[in-house]
Amino acid sequence: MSTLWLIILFPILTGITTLFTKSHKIRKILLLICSVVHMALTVFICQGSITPATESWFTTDALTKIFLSITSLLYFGASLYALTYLKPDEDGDQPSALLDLSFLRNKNAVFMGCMHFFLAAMTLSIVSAHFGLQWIGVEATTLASTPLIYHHRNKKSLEAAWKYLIICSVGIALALMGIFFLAMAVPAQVEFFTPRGLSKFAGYLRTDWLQVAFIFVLVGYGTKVGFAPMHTWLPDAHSEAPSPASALLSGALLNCALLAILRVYQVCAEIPAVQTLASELFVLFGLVSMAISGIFIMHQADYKRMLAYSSVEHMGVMAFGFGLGKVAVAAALFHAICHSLIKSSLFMLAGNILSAYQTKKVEKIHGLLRTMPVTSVLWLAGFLAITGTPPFGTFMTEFSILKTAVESRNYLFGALYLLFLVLVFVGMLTIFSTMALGKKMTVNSEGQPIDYKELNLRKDGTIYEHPLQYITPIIFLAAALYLGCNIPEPILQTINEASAILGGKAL
Amino acid sequence: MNSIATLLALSCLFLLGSSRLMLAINMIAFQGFLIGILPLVSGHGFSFEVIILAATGIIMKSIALPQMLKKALEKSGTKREVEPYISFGASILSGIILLFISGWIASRLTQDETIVSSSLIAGFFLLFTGLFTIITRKKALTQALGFLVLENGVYTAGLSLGSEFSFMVELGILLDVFVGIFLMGIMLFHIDKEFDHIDTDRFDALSDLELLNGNILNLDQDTDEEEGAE
Amino acid sequence: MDFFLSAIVAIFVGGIIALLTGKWRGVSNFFGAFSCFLGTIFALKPIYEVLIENKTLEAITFALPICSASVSLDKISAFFALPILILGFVSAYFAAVTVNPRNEQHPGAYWFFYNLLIAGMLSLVASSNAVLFIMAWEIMSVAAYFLIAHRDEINTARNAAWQFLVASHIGTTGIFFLFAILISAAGGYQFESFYSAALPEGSAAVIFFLALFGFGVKVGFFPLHIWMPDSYTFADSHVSAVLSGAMSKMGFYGLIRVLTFLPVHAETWGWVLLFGGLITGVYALIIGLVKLDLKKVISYSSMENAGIILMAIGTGILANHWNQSLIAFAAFSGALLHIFNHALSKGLLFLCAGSVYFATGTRRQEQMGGIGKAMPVTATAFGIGAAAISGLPPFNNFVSEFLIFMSGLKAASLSTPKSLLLASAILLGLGLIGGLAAAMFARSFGLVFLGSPRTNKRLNTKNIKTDVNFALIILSVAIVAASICAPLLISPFAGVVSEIVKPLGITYDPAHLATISAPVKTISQFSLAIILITLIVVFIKSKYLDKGQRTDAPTWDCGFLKGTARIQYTSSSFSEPANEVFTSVNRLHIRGEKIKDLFPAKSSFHTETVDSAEKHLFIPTFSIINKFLIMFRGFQHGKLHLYIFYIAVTLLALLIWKVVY
Amino acid sequence: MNASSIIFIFVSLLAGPILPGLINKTKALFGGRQGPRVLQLYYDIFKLARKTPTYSETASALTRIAPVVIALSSITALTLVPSFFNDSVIHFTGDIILMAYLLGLGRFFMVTAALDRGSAFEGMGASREVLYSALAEPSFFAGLLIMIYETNSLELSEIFSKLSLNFWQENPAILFLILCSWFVILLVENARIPIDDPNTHLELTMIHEVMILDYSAKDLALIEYASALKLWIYSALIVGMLINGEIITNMALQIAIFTLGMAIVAFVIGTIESITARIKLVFIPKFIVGSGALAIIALILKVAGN
Repeated sequence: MSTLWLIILFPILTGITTLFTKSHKIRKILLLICSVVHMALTVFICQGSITPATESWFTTDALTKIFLSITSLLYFGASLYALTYLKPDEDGDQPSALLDLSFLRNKNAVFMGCMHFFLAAMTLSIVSAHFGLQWIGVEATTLASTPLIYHHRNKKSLEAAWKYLIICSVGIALALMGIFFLAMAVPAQVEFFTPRGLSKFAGYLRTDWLQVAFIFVLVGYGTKVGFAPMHTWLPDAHSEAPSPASALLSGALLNCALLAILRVYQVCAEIPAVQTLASELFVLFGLVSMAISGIFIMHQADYKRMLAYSSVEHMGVMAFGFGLGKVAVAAALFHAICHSLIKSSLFMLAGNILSAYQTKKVEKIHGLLRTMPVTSVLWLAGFLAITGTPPFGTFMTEFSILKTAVESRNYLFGALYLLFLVLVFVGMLTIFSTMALGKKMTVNSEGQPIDYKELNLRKDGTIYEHPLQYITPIIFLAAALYLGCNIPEPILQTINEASAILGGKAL
Repeated sequence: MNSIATLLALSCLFLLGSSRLMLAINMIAFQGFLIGILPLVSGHGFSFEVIILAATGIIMKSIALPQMLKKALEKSGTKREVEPYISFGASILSGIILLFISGWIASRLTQDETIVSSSLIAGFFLLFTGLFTIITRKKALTQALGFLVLENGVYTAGLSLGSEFSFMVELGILLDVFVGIFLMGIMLFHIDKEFDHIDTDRFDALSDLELLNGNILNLDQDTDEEEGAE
Repeated sequence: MDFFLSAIVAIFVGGIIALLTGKWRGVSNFFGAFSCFLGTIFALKPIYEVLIENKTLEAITFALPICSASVSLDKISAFFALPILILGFVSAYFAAVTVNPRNEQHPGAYWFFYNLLIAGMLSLVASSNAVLFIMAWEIMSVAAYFLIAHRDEINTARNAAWQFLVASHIGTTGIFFLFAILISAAGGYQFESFYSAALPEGSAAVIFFLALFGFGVKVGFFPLHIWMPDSYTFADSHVSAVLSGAMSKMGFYGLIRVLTFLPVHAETWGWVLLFGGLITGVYALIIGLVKLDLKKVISYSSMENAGIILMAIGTGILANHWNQSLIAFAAFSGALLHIFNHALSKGLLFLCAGSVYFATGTRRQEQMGGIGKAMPVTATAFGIGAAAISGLPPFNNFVSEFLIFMSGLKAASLSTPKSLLLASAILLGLGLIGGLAAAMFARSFGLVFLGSPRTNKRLNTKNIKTDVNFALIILSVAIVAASICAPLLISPFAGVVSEIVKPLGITYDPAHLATISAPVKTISQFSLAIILITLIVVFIKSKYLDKGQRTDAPTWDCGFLKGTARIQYTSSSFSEPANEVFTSVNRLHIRGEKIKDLFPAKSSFHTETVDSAEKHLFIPTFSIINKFLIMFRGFQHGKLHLYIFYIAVTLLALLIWKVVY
Repeated sequence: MNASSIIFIFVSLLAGPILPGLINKTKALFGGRQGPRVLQLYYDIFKLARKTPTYSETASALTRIAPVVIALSSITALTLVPSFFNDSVIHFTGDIILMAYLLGLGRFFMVTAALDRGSAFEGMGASREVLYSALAEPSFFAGLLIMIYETNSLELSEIFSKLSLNFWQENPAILFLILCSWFVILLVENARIPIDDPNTHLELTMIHEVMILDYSAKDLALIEYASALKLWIYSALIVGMLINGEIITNMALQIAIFTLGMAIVAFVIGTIESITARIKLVFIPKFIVGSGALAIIALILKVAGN
């Protein structure tokens, strides 16, 4: 039993306690404590002071460090944000016939509890080296996050949650199939069913089974990552989930699933035949995802769905990068960091707008610059960041991915990549400018004049924004900006190690 | 071994053919039982862990889950699957086609193996049947069932490939599946409560069919008319 | 170099201070404008050193995430920094005395983006590294976007900003791609490494045309110009001055910079640039000649000048290809000189338009007239600017156009068919362009400032801002100076030219400088003479000769007494003959109802012309793209079954595609 | 700068206003009338110069400045014209461009000044003037191109001196075409029939005259003089183009031939004015563009020639 269990078990414990606490305040405190402790443990892991006893179950290699720190950071931000986002509500929902447990009455209790479980599941899927264990983790994230999506308990959220549950379960079942095939591919003498364990016996792995395994895993986990055309659950879930949850979903969860694919890819990278197949598939899915997301971001009527599709696009960008190999791998990993920071803050800002205007329709909102100064400025900054405008980090990564594409003479792919990026840019620009610019809004979604009192309006005509609502986005966006200008040495080293693991070059 | 595989296949065909949901659930329970005993007969010997796994598998898949689903069924008051996207006769036909496909794929995959394990074919067939059910049936319940079949398929294939993990992992996998179906069950209640039907084909409130108003690429504008400002 | 960097930093920091002190408008304005002034002062020293003293400043290197970038200032950069600094400073002054921010918003953001734009452009010319270049380019575009969108409560302004950013982003992809090719060929990000890059076969042409596309959007190369008129029109005037005077020049900078990376210039490129430029110029004038909006007219004129400059560059490339170093030299120096001169005069014109706007509250020429009497300084400045931009002696643009003409004449004297084609393109083309430009600006100048007011309510003398006159005077003086001291300007610019062609392994004979500056000397003497004599004679005439029994009378109106101001010629009627001639390009859209029966009811008549490139090329294409995109939206229909179906199909397809076969 | 060029300047400045007189005489001859004196324009100019100008009330300072600039532009342009078959006073590479643009400067001021009075008619003339001259510009340069192409020299005087007669003899077609196009330009720029009728009385049909409706006295004198000089310059160009100075060395002879040539040009203009009616305004652009087409055909012929 290594100390690593702690980082998984602690959230579970706090989660259970949360479920059974009545007071909203204590739950908030628990949430904060959990996230802080998790961060502390993460720091230890990244320092290398916590390492797995045996390499049979867990690993703390560079990949884990990157994704774990992203998750932990995002979770902290999300929990900070959740403090203001969740208004304490007295009435839970009606008791369900099967499980008449008291905590189910309280939406917030369930929500916060599941947040903890969600964290635990994600952490498990990140730190686990054993493929089976990792699969359990990923499946667990689905189970833990379904109640988060269903938090609002209305028809739409129910529909979203159901779709999410079915689609992701199916996908992950396929991934399990893939893992069985992977097990089929390994010779008997392999002691650890982990990436490193298999890499040791690269020579003895069986190509054909490995290929099948990779296809199954890619399609299966790809469903969870949101590669088109398996992405269909993503916009529904992200738009219906409460904003802290959507921030975590697109910022952290997708990365976990991506990591699960990368682990298998790590094995495939050892064998040229499979490696080429894997790269082809990565490029294929990357471009398709970017195309689909571009098409749906253009004319998108719902700004949270727009953000969701943008996640699809960025997952596509990363996949494209992994497929290209070389420097692009490092770039893609770096892109994952930047994307998580930016996208989560965008979701939080979307939450602010939603809670102020009570509508997700783009055309119902304009003149934000005049009503929500801080949020709207960050909103525009986030737009620039997510579309890869310098000096944000995303620019560097997207450009070096393009560079790699051109270097390896994939002119066509490079051109398509740029084309889709432009498509996304135009669509997003339209949406963001429609919302931020223009005259101050006077009518609400129903067309009645807005009662700015209920939006607790200030004297100068701006809506009151609680500091906790925008402190996290400010920090995250600032971080993304800073990463664009200079990557701190330790982060750079970790990224380079990770890309070396995946057979890529250093950034 | 082979007999179990055949039984599994038959149960699938039954599942495809039958419109009555209760029967379908019973079929699933039967499948659960078959898959439960599969590791025992697959000749890996009778270790303690194997027995435990088989027991939990049987309890979960052929007793607990079917019971819950039956509850849900009774509560929703629906008896049978009404017009699926593909009629039952056609479903059976396509089931047979799927059987051929899975046989083909399995043989192609294992062409350099000594034997084409029948349970691998069964696994593929279950998997495809599960997918097929989810795709063609309308009731949310049936989709849950389909998912269960799919899971069974994966499990069977896993067994047939003889790739067994350590005890803990296997247990974890089982647990996950269980919780998954369990959640689906709970949500079935909620769906029933919210929509007072469990037809997922009416689940299309969330779509991207509506466009953002106004011409996105608005190039045409009578600029001479409107005054800009300094 | 430190000075140049500190200039950039000063301007940027000034913008931030202005942003922070935005609550107090005076303070914010002061910091915003003063930092621009300070930056100009700082930056002039290194520019002087590079251009005049031929020093080479050591580059400053710093680290970026994916490479280490360095900034340096060679002659080309220094030259292109000039318009930025001049206009940046003058427009900053103009802004400081006029910026009247929306009441909801403090001017801080405004200054922040203004200074960001200037700083971005300065770092663009200074950057000698691909990544840094693109970063500066994007920052510049974004800052410009926010400046144009400053009046976002107006729909058209929002649309203009939208068009601008979309166009510039689409263009930027070309730049991304060409730099990606260069980087992968050179294996480095620094510009130095590009010179020795081993380009793969045929990629030089790809790079050139990508550059033409990417930078052509910025300079307004036909038909990539459609964003241009609106953006320049709906931005505030001093912003338009900077956009058109400095930012569009960055396009030329990029084009020239990329040309230096390419070892050999194919002949086709020259022809493309030449005739592309010709079409651009003529088209711009045909459309601009019938536009009713003052700032639109000026915007189209900057497109026209872009055409002239492109023609000159094309000539240079062709001449280099034919080893006619003198022609190439004349053409390139003409191009550079024209870039400089155009920046001055275009800035002046836009600022004049701005100060007219304050007085009248409109940009529509139909509603102006007789403003000159109320605003003599503005009128004079506009007159000078108009005469200059239509390339008339004694003003500076004539000198640069003359150099281009000269390269054409020299080409004619080569007496080969190709050279004759080149020569006729330049002589005939420039001749036509010059004539039409004169027509266009005579029209605008006459109808806005001369005659009598067409509507009595428009001009409000209280709104006249006299303190902007300083800015106008500076630029007018600069124009006159530039035309009289043209010979002095040529020698430093010649250095820039030789820097441009150095990578081609071409070195120009120093004698060429003498050859082309000899006529320029004579011309500048002419200019001086004309200006002086005119002043003297006018002085004498008005002082002594016009004395005596003067009986001033109303304008002769053919015996029709009491003619009102309404009978004056309007801008649309002025451009009517031209419209008749070019009607195939700019079809007139007439709205309004016919006058019927004996006692007609009140009827209206309205004519307008749209940019046919926009109407017949872009709107159709974009709507087709729209339809195509919308086709796919059924994909996300909300049916769970089919979502699962996608997954199944994907899986099967991959299995069958990859494994089973 | 040699003696002949100085003389030429003085001669031109003095003799400029004769040409319109000659033209009118010719027209009178054709009309079988006595007609005004040849020196009539001198009398007019002197008469006007003695008077005090009357300005429109709407006129601004531009109205007062414009005549000076217009006159100045013509005079400065004159210094670039080859004196009888020899060098011009000031000659340098591409001086012809400067000449063309100097005349353009005059036109610019003429037009803007016309708009200055806010008249109902003057704008009319202005709008036509700018368009027609803009269209005329290319055909002028096209004609020029051929000569440069032939002579390989970029100075006007040099071009003219190098244009040997036998070049014209060799290809008369080119000669004819260029002559036609340049003559049309002369007519356009100097507002002669069939483009414009200098002594029509209907403002609606005027081009040049309508722009100076509101000028009087000294200003009008300056403008009349300037336009006379302009006519002189264009005629001088045509004469210089046709007759080669190299073969005639004796200066007196040169002057004689030059004067004769100018007289002939004036006579031809007069003839054209008497035998043709002015064409419809709508057709004028086509007319001008057609003349440009002639020049371009000549160009093509030339290229095809070698």
